[in-house]
Amino acid sequence: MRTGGWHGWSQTLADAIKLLTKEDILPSGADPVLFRLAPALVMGSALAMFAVLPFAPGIQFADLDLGIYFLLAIASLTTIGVIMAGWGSNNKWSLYGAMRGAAQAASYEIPLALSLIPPILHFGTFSLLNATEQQSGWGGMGWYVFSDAFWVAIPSFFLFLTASLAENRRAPFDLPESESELVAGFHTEYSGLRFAFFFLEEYAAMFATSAVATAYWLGGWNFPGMTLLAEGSAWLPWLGALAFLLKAMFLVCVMIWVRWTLPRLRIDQVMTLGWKYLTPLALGLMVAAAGWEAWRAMP
Amino acid sequence: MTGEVLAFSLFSAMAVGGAGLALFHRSAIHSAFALLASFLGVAGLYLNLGADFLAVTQVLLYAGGILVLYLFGLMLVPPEGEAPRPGRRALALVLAAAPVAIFLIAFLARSSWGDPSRLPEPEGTVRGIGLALLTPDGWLVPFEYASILLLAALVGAVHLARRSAPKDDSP
Amino acid sequence: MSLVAYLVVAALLMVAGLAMVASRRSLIHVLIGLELVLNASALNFVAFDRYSGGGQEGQLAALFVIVVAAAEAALGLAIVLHAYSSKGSIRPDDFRSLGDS
Amino acid sequence: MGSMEGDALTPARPPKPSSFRRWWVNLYEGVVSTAQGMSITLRTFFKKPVTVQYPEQELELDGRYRGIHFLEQDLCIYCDVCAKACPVDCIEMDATRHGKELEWHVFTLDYNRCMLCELCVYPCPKDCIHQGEEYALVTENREDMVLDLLTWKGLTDEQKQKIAETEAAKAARDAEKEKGE
Repeated sequence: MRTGGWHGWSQTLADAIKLLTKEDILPSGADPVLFRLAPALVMGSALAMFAVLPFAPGIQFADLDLGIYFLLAIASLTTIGVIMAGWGSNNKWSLYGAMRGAAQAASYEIPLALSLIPPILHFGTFSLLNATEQQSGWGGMGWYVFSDAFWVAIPSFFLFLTASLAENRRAPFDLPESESELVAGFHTEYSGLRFAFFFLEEYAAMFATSAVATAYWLGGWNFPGMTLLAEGSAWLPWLGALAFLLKAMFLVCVMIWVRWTLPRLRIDQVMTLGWKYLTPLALGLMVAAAGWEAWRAMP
Repeated sequence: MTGEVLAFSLFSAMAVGGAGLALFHRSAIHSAFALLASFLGVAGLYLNLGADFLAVTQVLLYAGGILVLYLFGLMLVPPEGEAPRPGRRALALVLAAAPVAIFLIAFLARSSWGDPSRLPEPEGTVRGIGLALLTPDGWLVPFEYASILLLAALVGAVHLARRSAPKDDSP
Repeated sequence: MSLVAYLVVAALLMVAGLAMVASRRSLIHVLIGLELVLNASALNFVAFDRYSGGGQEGQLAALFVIVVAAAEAALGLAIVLHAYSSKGSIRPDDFRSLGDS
Repeated sequence: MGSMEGDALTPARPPKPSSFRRWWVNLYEGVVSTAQGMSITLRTFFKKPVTVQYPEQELELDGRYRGIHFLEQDLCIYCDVCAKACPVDCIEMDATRHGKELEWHVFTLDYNRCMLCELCVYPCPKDCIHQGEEYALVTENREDMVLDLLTWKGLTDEQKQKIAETEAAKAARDAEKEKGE
């Protein structure tokens, strides 16, 4: 399995088995409770985000009124998990990583939430399902980025992607685990399955944020040619889920693509970007979106 | 035992247990993390009371915001110094907390607040809260006051933090 | 569940917060104790709101309590950090004078 | 994302614009440079990969690769020049001279120390030590890193024959000398 089969497809499987079977180490100086609790908290909150994602018509665990608000709240819990891991490891690199993670997550949560406001204003709902259903016009192409508010939608979409990169601790904002300075940051001391949990959390959170971007900006499960299907066709959930997953996975690929391209920022650059650039931009977009929606709603 | 009672017991145990752990644990960081359980328990109680928006706000602001802020603060300052003496804590409990607790619980036990025979069905509260906060005959003015309060707090916090960084003798 | 059950939980939270304010030896824990007290009061608001039937005034009040708590946290922590940088200590006992010294 | 305020890497532009204009310029440059970078990665993404699956495939080396040494022992004259030239002193050699023939005992190269600098190759008067294209030096302990460059040790039959011949010739010469006296 060294080269991992056709195009390396089995490499992930091999990695998972490897991580499952590796020794689970509890460093002698570590705090046993916090050290063990942190991966569970991080993983649990990442998985809880999936509860409100609308994958396809009829495929959603829970359609909450509060959909996206709930998701943001749950996502903010991972920050606590990161701090817990960093502190519980009793390692200075871990602690540095955790502090950076906390500062970064607290800073980027603001542009992240603010960049969600234009679509929330446009659709008038927190519910991801409702927002997706409102984008089914034009034969499945009535996405928010193609709507009459596209000039707000497109910048806010990129803003959301950038902020979610920082929120998920992905390159170029992966300072909490920057390996050239901090070994592996907050998960330096973790091994085996506990490390796998942090690893999986990162990718699960990436998928969840991509799915949110898909549901709010890229039309969710709506795809062109959808209207050709008969009303209530049994194919619709499957094709819808396929369209949703393709769009979300494309955004995940974009996040990985950013990782190939951009070098890691310094912590002061991260803070500058977050507070001086993204937050004012997000505020401006919020005002623009509110003005536009108010203009449109006028009789 | 209905689901509601079960949920109530679980969440109130989380809330009170977390608070107790935060009170008695010797390590500063541990008591801050115990507070997470307490906050989540209170969020669960809000859910139980049909206040879903409030529950999520509780998680978002307390667990994701305020607690992170406190943890950050705890990492920036040294630990409490010498371990707190158990006697001192017991004394504080007896002098400050116990009378309040006894008074409150006795008061509640003697209270005549009856429960309504039928509670209104819990429903989504986002719409109602949004309308109440943003209509002039609702809570618009307090809402704007709250934003001014937050702005003032933010400016004050930035000012304090900025002044502490360089040792600056100018008045 | 009855109203009093929620009120008892809130009372216990409040007592825990008060005891924390009185007994912990760091200003940050005093602030954390205050958060518990605020939480207890918000819980009371919501419980009364639910059991008085109809309306969301209690929830709105609780929302404002959370806002106040956020402001308190930001400002309180800034004060604590400032106090630490000027006195080198965050023990409440070390802050006895109001003067410049 | 590209150039940010206070970035040490970007040279300061001579006419310093107002901070509000700089904000927009920074924003524009950040977006544009990110887009440029992304387009470069995208183009590279669709190119054939340049990676080589090493144990199965190997790279073609050009002729000047400095790999593990090899010695043309029959040319070597035991002059010790290579060992003297070595900056890390990793060559060790020992041989006994029998007239012109050499009885080799040791010629080792310690790859724990060797940095493959090729300084031993240049001074060789007989051009008999070379660096080859072999580079995989993987062992489980340090002793195995000390490689023996000799192809044979002691004396070969050929050498013995030559020594015998020279000794016989010498003996014959001596005998003639004795006769002459």
